[in-house]
Amino acid sequence: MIEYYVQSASSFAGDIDNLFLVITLIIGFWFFLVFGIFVYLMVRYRRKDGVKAKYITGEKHSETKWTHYPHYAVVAFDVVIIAINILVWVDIKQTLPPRDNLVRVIGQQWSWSFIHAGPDGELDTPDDVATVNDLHLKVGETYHYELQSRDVLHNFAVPAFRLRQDAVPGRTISGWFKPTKTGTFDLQCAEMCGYGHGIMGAAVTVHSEESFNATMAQIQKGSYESHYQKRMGTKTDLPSKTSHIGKEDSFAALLASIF
Amino acid sequence: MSETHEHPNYVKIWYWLLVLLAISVAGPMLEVPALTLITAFGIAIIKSFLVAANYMHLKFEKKIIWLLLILALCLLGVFFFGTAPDIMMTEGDQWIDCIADKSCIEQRL
Amino acid sequence: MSQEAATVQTDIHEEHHEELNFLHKYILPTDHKIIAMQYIFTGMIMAIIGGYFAYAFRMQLAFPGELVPFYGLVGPGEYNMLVTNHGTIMIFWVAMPVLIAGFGNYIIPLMIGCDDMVFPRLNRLSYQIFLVSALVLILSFFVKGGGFGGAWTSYPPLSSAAEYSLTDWGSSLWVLAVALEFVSFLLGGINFITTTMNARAPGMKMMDIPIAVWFIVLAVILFMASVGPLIAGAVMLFMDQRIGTTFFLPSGGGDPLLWQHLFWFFGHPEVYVVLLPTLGIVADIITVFARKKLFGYRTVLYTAFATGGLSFVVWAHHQFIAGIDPRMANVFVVTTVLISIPLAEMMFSYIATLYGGSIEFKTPMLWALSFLAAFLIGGVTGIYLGASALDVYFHDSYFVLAHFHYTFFPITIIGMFAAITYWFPKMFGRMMNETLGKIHFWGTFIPFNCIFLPLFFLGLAGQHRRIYNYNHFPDLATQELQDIRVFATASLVVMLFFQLIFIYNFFVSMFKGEKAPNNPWKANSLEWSIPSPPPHGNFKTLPTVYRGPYEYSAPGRDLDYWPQNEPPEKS
Amino acid sequence: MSMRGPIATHRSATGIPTGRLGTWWLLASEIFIFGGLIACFILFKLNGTPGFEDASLTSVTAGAINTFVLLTSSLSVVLAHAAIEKGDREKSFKYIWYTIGFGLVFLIIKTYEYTGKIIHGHTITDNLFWSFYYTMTGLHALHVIGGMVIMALISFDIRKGYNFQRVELIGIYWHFVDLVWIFLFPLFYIANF
Repeated sequence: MIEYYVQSASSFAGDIDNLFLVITLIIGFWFFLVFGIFVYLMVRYRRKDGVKAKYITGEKHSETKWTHYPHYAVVAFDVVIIAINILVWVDIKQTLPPRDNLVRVIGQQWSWSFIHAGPDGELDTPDDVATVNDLHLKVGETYHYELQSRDVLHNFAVPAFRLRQDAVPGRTISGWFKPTKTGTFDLQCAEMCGYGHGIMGAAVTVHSEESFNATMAQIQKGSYESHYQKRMGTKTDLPSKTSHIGKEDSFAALLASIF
Repeated sequence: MSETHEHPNYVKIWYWLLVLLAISVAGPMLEVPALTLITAFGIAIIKSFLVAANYMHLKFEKKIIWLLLILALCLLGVFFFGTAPDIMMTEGDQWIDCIADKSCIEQRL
Repeated sequence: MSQEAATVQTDIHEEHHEELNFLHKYILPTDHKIIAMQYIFTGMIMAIIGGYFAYAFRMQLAFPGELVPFYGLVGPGEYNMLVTNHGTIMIFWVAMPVLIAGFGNYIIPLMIGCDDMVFPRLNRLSYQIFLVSALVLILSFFVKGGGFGGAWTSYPPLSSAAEYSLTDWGSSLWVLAVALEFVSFLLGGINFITTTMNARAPGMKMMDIPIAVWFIVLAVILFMASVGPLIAGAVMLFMDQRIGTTFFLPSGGGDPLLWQHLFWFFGHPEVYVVLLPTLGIVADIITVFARKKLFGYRTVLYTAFATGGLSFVVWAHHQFIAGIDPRMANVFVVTTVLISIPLAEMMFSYIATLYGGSIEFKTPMLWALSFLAAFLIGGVTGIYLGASALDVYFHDSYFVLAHFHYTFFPITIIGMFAAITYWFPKMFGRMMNETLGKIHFWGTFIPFNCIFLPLFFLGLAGQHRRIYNYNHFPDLATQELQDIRVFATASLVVMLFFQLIFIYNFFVSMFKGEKAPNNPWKANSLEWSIPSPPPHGNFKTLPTVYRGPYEYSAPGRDLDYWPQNEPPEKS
Repeated sequence: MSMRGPIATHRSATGIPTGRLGTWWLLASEIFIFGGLIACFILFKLNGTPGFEDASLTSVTAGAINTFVLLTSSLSVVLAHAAIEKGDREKSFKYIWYTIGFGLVFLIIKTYEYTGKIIHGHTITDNLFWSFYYTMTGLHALHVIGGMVIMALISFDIRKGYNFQRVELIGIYWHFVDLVWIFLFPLFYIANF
């Protein structure tokens, strides 16, 4: 279901989508069961003249079994959910698989800085490549990230990777992801960070091997036009565009005309 | 207001409290940290128990008040131990506290 | 309490309750009913402010960058201030005063059969502190820099330093208002608990207390037990802001995560603090209108205890990806998912109560049943968010937002309307108009679903919260998603429009409605045994209780209800 | 005993007088406020946050004298309660004012300590230890002042002959303030390792 809206571009995106599906099936079953009984009871036992309600205390075993047995089933389903969830969680957040590459992500009010480790795969060496609001990744490599913040809390969120992690000032938080699809994805700040929270986005570009190397070389020469700017540049007319959308929409137009 | 109960000897309790105070002040002079911990906090607990039981008449109070106070302390314990793994360490699973660790101060720019 | 003592006290009681002048009756009352009205009306005024804020920022989301009619331009700072204060107001200044303080004050003494709260002047003081806190909050919108915009969770360092939040006095006044509000409810809470523990009518055993009273008291106990650390935290945050300490600033050795723990240690039980009163009120209403005994009184009560207890050990599920130790998350997943066990059992009991009933769909019953339906959706979607791995995707997304609005909207708004329509005859001595009530019900419930169901899908699309304009995120600035936003906003406007009907119905019924009898709904609990509205001092002779509150359709009786204070026939 | 206020106040289904029950609930909520602060303090202390070694700069003597003063005031307020139970209004009045006196001594020593620290540059913003020190002892001092004011008000009621039960209530509150100090004393003064 998530995939319908957002493509899944990392190795663990599928796991999360599957977990979502499992939980949807379980709670969907319960929801429709309970809701069906609820509606049935409301219709079946509506007031009729001359029919007196039953007197049921709900304290006897013959009566309580109607709430207890489903309740045991709930426990069983809970165990399933917890078990699958913990498996996925341990894989995503609790363990760090061996890395192929490294990137440092620094949030600040209100932009993202990225320090790519460069060919040697180590940070704080001369071959590091720093960019702003533009993260470049190589497809199929396991990345570790070091997440930091310079001022307030931020959140490093890439929906296509199914990835979210808070950046906390004063701490370095590490984690991993492995892009599996080339393309450009949104990076959003998903933790309230003040006035400019609504503009604190960045672009994540997943390259093939050659394209990645070419881009890195371009950035180091300084001849690279920031992908983020390019992308946002085409969208600068967006505010007027969406307001245009609003006016075309007949219902919204009706609304607007009321006021 | 007054259920009739024997009063504890308030002055005697006070003497005990003063003795305990003297021990807790003298404790650190031995300069054994482990012992200081016991004389400082162990005695604070004994003192508070003495005051609560005798002066606050908890001795004669209904069980429900005990329950209330113990529950309060238990919940504080829950809070403490739930929070401790994040605040009390310089290094956790997948994170490093830059300030206490001092290792990544330069990186913090 | 012995019978003699009761009569002696009744004598004193009668000479004591003379007519009071206007000032003492309405401005400085000690009567719990007047204080309850004060709370409810203050809460409703704050609800209007909160709803107005919701209107303003929803319009901005639907038509970004355009002038919002009746508001003006919503810029990024303005937007943050609106969402922050919408959340704060709706939880602290609407849900709590109306449901706990307002209806708690009104029904606790009436339902347990005594003449007032045990500390009437403390009760008045707590309302006055509450009023001051509301005024301080409103003042904070107008100081230089504007109101606080750091989300209702007010995570530091954003909230603790003016250089980050850009709202110097706005954030301080916000913290001050919240802290005052906590103090007010602590004092009020002591009053509620002590009243229920000590001042019950003779004969009323623990298991004869109506569920509504039980749950309000449980809620207050949860509140008292959880809010202490946050009051300490609020003091620390205020000092960070104004004096320059560094409790939550890493530059001085503090830790921003500490605030999150302090906040959510309170914040999660707080959900149950506002949930329980509504669940209690709903239990009373469905038994009355289904003419049924509550299915498993004890089960319902014990599941509430279990939920309350568990709510203290789940707080970190709000922080799964906030930088806490990932190993701790596993513990909190287990406890969080466990909460579904008592709550599911409770829901089953509520639904089982309908079985074999004789359900009459009066307005209060419609509200109560719609609460169950809506809360069911809110409850099951909570399972997604309790699972830490899914939280990696859903944290701070519209899925979370839709989920908690599916819990908080039923709790606060639907619960409030259920309670108002149910006790209106008792409070004002007149009936509300049933037709208008039903129009208002459908005009609120359907748009409510139209607002929040689509937001689940926005959440699935990865739309994150607290963004004033999604045009800066290309993946989210698509026509498809924009249509959903417009639809939700349109539904909100429709819903707000229908509230005018309620306001009209409320005030017209208050003065011109049909006169209400003592017991219009044929209910059992003690408040229906006295005139509507109850006189000062409530009961002419204080009642004695002979049975539980839910003896409807008892076999062998002609009447299908059996008031708690009706003496058993001598056989 | 006078019968003022609503009947509800004079009922007692639990067997505990209403005023006392209310006081206990108040103290339970206070436990969370002070307990929360103490928990935060311990968390930072065990984390080895820089600045916490300053605990050695606080004066153990002043702290010990203050503990002594508060313990003694606890004794005098409990004696006031014992006196009023026997109906001795004058004696109770006297003991209440002794307690207020001890409270005043406590505050004077506290002021002296604060002044000394501030002169040496250890202000509230110096580091986290001092922030906690001033916040917690300050909050405690506010409770002491509040208790003294209430006690003064109660003492005159006592002399006029009503609201005797309030001596016990303010006593319980005062002991709680004492208890908090019993824990603050080792935290800030003794445990400097």
